[in-house]
Amino acid sequence: LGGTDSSGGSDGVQIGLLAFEPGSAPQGTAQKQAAQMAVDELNDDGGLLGEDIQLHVANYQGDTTTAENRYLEFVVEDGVDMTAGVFRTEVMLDLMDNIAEHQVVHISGGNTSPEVSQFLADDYDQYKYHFRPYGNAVIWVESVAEFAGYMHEEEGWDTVGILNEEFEWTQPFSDDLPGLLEDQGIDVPYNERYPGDTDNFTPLFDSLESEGVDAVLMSMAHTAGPAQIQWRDEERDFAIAGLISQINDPGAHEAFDGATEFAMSNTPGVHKAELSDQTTSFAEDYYDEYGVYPNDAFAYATYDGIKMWAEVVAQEETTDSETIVPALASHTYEGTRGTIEFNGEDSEFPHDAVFGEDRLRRVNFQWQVDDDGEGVQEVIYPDDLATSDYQEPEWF
Amino acid sequence: MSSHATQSVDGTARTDDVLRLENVTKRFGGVVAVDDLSFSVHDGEILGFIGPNGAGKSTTFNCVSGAFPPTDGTVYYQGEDITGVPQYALVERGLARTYQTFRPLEDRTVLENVSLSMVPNKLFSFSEFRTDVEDRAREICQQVGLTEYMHQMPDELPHAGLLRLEVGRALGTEPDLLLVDEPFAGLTPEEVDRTATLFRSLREDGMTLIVIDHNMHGLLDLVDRVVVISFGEKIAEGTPDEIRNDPTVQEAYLGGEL
Amino acid sequence: MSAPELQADTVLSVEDLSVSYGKVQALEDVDIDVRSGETVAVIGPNGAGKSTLVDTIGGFHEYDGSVRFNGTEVADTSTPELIENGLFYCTERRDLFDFMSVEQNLRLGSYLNGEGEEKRLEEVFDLFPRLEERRSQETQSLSGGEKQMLSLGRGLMSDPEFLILDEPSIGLAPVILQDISEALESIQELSVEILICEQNITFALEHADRLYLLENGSVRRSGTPDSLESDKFVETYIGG
Amino acid sequence: MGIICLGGLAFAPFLLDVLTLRQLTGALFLGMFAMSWDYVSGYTGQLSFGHSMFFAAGGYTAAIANLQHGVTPALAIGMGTAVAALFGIVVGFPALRLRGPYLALITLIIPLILVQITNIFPDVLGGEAGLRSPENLISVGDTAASILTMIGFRRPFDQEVFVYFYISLMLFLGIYALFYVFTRSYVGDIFTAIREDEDAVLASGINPAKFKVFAFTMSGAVGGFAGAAFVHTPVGSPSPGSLLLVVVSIEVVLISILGGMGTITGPAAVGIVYYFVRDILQTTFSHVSMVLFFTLALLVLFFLPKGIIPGLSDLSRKILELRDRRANPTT
Amino acid sequence: MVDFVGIAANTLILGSLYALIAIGFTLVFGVAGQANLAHGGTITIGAFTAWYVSGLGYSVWIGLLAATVTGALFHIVLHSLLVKHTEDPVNVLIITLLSWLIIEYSFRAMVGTSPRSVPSMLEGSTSIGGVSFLYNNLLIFVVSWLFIIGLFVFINHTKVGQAIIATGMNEKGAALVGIDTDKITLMVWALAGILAGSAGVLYGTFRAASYDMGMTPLVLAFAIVILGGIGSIRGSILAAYIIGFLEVFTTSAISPRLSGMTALILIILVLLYKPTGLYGRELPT
Ligand SMILES: Nc1ncnc2c1ncn2[C@@H]1O[C@H](COP(=O)(O)OP(=O)(O)OP(=O)(O)O)[C@@H](O)[C@H]1O
Ligand SMILES: Nc1ncnc2c1ncn2[C@@H]1O[C@H](COP(=O)(O)OP(=O)(O)OP(=O)(O)O)[C@@H](O)[C@H]1O
Ligand SMILES: CC(C)C[C@H](N)C(=O)O
Ligand SMILES: [Mg+2]
Ligand SMILES: [Mg+2]
Repeated sequence: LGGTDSSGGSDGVQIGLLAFEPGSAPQGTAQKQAAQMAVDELNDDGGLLGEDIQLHVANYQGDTTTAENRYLEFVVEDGVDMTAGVFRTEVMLDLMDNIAEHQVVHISGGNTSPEVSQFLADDYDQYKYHFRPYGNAVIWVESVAEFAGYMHEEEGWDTVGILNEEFEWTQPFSDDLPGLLEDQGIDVPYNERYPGDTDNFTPLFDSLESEGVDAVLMSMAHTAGPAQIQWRDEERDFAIAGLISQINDPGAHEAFDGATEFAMSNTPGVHKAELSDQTTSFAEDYYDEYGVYPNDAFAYATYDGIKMWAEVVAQEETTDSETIVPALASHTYEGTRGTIEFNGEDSEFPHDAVFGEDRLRRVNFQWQVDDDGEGVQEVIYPDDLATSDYQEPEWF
Repeated sequence: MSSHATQSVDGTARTDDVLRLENVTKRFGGVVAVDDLSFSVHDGEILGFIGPNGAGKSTTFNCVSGAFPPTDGTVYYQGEDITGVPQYALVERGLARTYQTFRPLEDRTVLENVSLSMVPNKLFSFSEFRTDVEDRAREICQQVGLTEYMHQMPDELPHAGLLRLEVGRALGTEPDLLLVDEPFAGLTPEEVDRTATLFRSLREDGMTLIVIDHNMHGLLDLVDRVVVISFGEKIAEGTPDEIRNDPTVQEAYLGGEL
Repeated sequence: MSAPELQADTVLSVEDLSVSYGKVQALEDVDIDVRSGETVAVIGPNGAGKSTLVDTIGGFHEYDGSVRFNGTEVADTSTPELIENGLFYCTERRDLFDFMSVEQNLRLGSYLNGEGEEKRLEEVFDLFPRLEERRSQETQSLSGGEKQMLSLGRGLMSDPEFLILDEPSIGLAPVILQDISEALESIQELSVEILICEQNITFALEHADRLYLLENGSVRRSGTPDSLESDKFVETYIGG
Repeated sequence: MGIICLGGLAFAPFLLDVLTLRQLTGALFLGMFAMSWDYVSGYTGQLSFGHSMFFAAGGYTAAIANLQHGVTPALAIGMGTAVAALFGIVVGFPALRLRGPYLALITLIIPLILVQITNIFPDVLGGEAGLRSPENLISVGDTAASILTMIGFRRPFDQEVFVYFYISLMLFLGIYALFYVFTRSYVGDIFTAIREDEDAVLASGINPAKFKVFAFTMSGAVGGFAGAAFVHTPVGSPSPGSLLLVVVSIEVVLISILGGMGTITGPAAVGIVYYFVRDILQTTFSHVSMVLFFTLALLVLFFLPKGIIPGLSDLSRKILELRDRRANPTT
Repeated sequence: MVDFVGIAANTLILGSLYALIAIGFTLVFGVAGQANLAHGGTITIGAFTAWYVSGLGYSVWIGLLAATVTGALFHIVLHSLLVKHTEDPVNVLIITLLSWLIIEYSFRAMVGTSPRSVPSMLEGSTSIGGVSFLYNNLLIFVVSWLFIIGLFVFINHTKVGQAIIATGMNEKGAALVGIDTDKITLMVWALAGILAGSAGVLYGTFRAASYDMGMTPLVLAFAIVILGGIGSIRGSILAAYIIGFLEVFTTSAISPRLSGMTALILIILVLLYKPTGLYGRELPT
């Protein structure tokens, strides 16, 4: 008979991961691999609450309805104790109400708009189950602006254009970035948004060139391919940086047939950046396991998030949300990218990770080609983490 | 009725004119298909409308029935100016036509084809009960000789059957004036006779008809009066006998004495 | 069975032909032949199966029995091959290229036989001056009769050896009919075989060497015009 | 057959688990969308490739009215329906001048433009993310809740799913009945005649223009109504992905063709099946699921070109005939 | 600042590419009366053929050649296996749409979602009148026009070309004058496959090859064909340039956010004013 209470949760601790096209898209693949690794490690250490952790992975195909269906299967049918994943802000926003209704902790692994934490800011009690162990785009914008200031000093970026893909999460890049740049004496003559299905960047690049920009700061998660390829083929006379989500993937150089060379991007973690003493060991273990380095927020934060939650569960000896949420909210965790701590209930962005010198940091890297012709993500900023100097494209 | 009925350019108009064309011209780009054509049709008559191929007969029908408006000139129907009025509205006012090339609805039976023309042009109507419509459609099928084909699809009909269906559909709209384009084309003499008999009986019931055809035996026996056009212009008008013996008509159309 | 010497010059032979449209049996056991240089007319009431017959000969239907043109079975021959072998079929519906000019339509008539195209074009225009006038008009806007002329003209453009005409007189003004009659005579002089389906009996009798009377899908009578004119059965059909 | 299906639907909450029931609720809406397409495109042959504009017009209007202007859900649904009807009129008029592929293109373009407009005004229209879900149409009251608890639906989630399933089923049946009555009346005859030959309709003294605009308006209104109701249920939300994107329009067309154009019943039934087949494939085959799904649809359409329902009934008739013939071999 | 020379240059290149995509579509649509939505898939197939061939170490030119072959083959298979046996034009539309989706998702499953770069056909750039042009883009222009002119001559000045048009207007009529209509239809499909396959390669060298690359050009091709008038090659070329121009102009001079929209709005307006497109004919009923 229908309607019976099926949320047992008796058969061990269960985690549900909503991944985007795992096995084919790099984002979802990274989420799945990182989650698997975290769970395997925990199980090797004796599991959680005396039982093995079971990981469920669902492909939500980047679609809200599918995500909702899969989410409900997790919480209603499987009775999972925690959910993780989701890399699109649009999907996450839609899930927030479901999370509130079913009151299961969700640890995001990729989505980045401040709109998500806005839910918590507006109604903490209802939405407090959501955590984001890597912050949001507002912080990222600050980091990108800081990097641009550095390049202004070092490389003479006096004029910078901004070009953002039309998605919710890029909104701070359009709204906040120009001001932050101008404050540092950088001229911003061009600030545009373009549709997410654009594949012709020639006219956009023409406009940027005719504005005489030294660099363009872009935020995008879907159109890096054509943008990179056209930038290189057309030998554009400006540098390209910002937050280019797809090239944060360590496989991007190969996937884009080398078109990423000289492009820069901003990330919460890259294997060359020694953000904490765990970064390298995690990256190498991950490499040994999967033959690739971990990817951006998707791998690092998913891994950290699950581990951190498990630590709290072990400490509280329950998975019950009402106990876990406050505990997690006040917990401090040493992760692969440094110390994770969440913003409090009254902050601007509740439950987004705190950033700062001894907390999480963001790095800017550039794709460079080493002597063997392999593409490497070399950290060029901040200075203390840098592994290489900025390289100018040979066509400039 | 209207004052138009009595005033006329050439004074030939009579008050019982069902249809009157005044100086109707239709141009297609450079081609003048109908050239300053005027004639009228009296109530209850069968008018023959003939002329060589390409003379502009079908085009005239199109201008009258509202398929497209004439370039110039005026068409009066029952005393009212109907120039440019769309076809469906004219049908509602009792002016129907058949086509030279048949256009039945291929997805439904003969009976349903006929029924459609009896359906009201209204969005919400409860006045028409379907059984009434069907009975009437059956009647029409009988009248035009389609009884045995009633439940067949149009593409199963022989040529003559299609022609009768064309007439049947027009009858379904309960016309006062019926324009018929080449009803005898491809019919056997026997069929021609049958069709002509049908037209005569329609006229008995008070209908007025204009018939285009090239079958002179069939047509001239049927009609009361003939209008002949060539190159869009009227070249003759009169009784069948007058037309038969008219040298201009013989030269332009008949190709010698009939 | 016809005599062996007659078979020798038989260009088209139809034997035991049956064709049906689903449940409708349109032709049943029809035997017809056309010999070298002959003009044959098929007459009969509406729905007798005349068009079905010529459509089958033109290669547009599946059939039982045998239809042989120049000795080869039509079913084994594609329509282009039939045209190649000199057959040309002007259909009842004419099947013109509506959005092409009159001239383009005519030129496509000699698609498989481009030699002498210009000369034949002149001949067609001589035969139907109306078509020359309308040379560059879009075909769909021609009058019914003009289309009929074009259909015939297109047929002549292929320089046919065997011409099938389905109701060539349909929709034609008496004057034009006379022109067509003359055209037909001059084609006949070229020793082209002609197979005509006609409703206009006068027209058929005038041109045919032999006639077949089809009714309800079967041949009821056949013979020369003279022999048929005195036939009672035909008389009732012709209706005087 | 139909009665078994209906009975199954009526007792679905007692036969299915709660998540499947919830999915069925979503599937019912897909069926409603498909019916609204079939009403205009299947019957009059005026192919619309942008029916999502109506669902979106209804859904977005209702959501904005409720979220941004505090209109009650019921009234908001009414407003959504009205706006969608307006869209129907606006599309109906070009349909008078445009035929076949020309109309298909225009209708395809309108949602494309609307999607861009929502992106340009993210504040009002929610952009790519869509708007937040507006208030639910009703909330499960205490008495209802206690009754539901008694018959085994204990959690609030289960109760909500239960209630909204029946609401959706009522809407579904209501819309089905409405379309059924219209298409089986003389209006349906006129619609199909328009599909066959507009000139013949004109010659029969019927103004096809009037009926075309009417068909578009009514289809738009009903589609918009379904869209508006959808966003006021817990299963739907006013987002481009579920209401506006071209995929939505194309799916509706696909469903109707698979079900059998111009039958209403076919699209309604296949809409439901489609939803489940797609979901099952998705969960079992992950990233090759779409290849399989579309291949399946292709094969069905190829072998049953008239759609599943008419195709199957043809087939069964043939089999019956065959059996008859075998039974009396003499005939 | 509005860069008019740049706009003009981009329009020329983009327009010719769009024209190349659209005329293949219009051919099939106009001749066979079949709206082949799988045309979008053919573009993807062409681009990935060239990507694959160049990955094997051959030149892109060989890739281009190979893409004409795969494009034509795909169309031949699609037509003979499915379309030929489908009567209802609406079903053809949906069946080709599904074929396209199957191709798209297959590539997605095989190559993944990230775009691939097809190497330039010719490296380097030159400057004409102060604007710099990539040789590759100039080549796109030249190659497109070679294909277009070739097609134009073929259609209008050869008997077979006329037969193609004739078949489109009346199949029985075409058969009557001796045209092998099956062969012609298949040929048109193959021809469109060649055009779409090579367009895919050009598109790939110009932008990038990705599983869903066919979407935008297909919607545009559909729009172009209808704006130009169904079956009119001349109309398609003109419309392709109009749409190319609007896209480039909006992006550079107005706002990239509106880039996709202006052309679409224009199409609606044009069609409302002139329902049969620029060079259209009434659809036969
Ligand atoms: N849309 C059009 N564009 C150009 N010319 C046209 C158009 N419609 C008709 N015509 C021309 O106008 C003339 C008159 O055509 P119409 O069809 O009225 O002739 P008709 O008298 O009915 O001839 P028939 O007896 O052969 O049917 C013809 O020469 C025809 O070619
Ligand atoms: N496509 C079809 N489907 C079903 N029945 C058909 C079809 N075409 C013709 N028929 C039927 O076949 C029979 C023969 O038709 P056909 O057209 O050959 O006659 P016909 O002698 O040419 O007549 P007409 O003198 O009217 O042209 C008729 O009874 C007709 O109804
Ligand atoms: C940069 C990306 C990880 C952002 C992600 N696509 C989002 O929607 O938030
Ligand atoms: Mg005429
Ligand atoms: Mg016939």
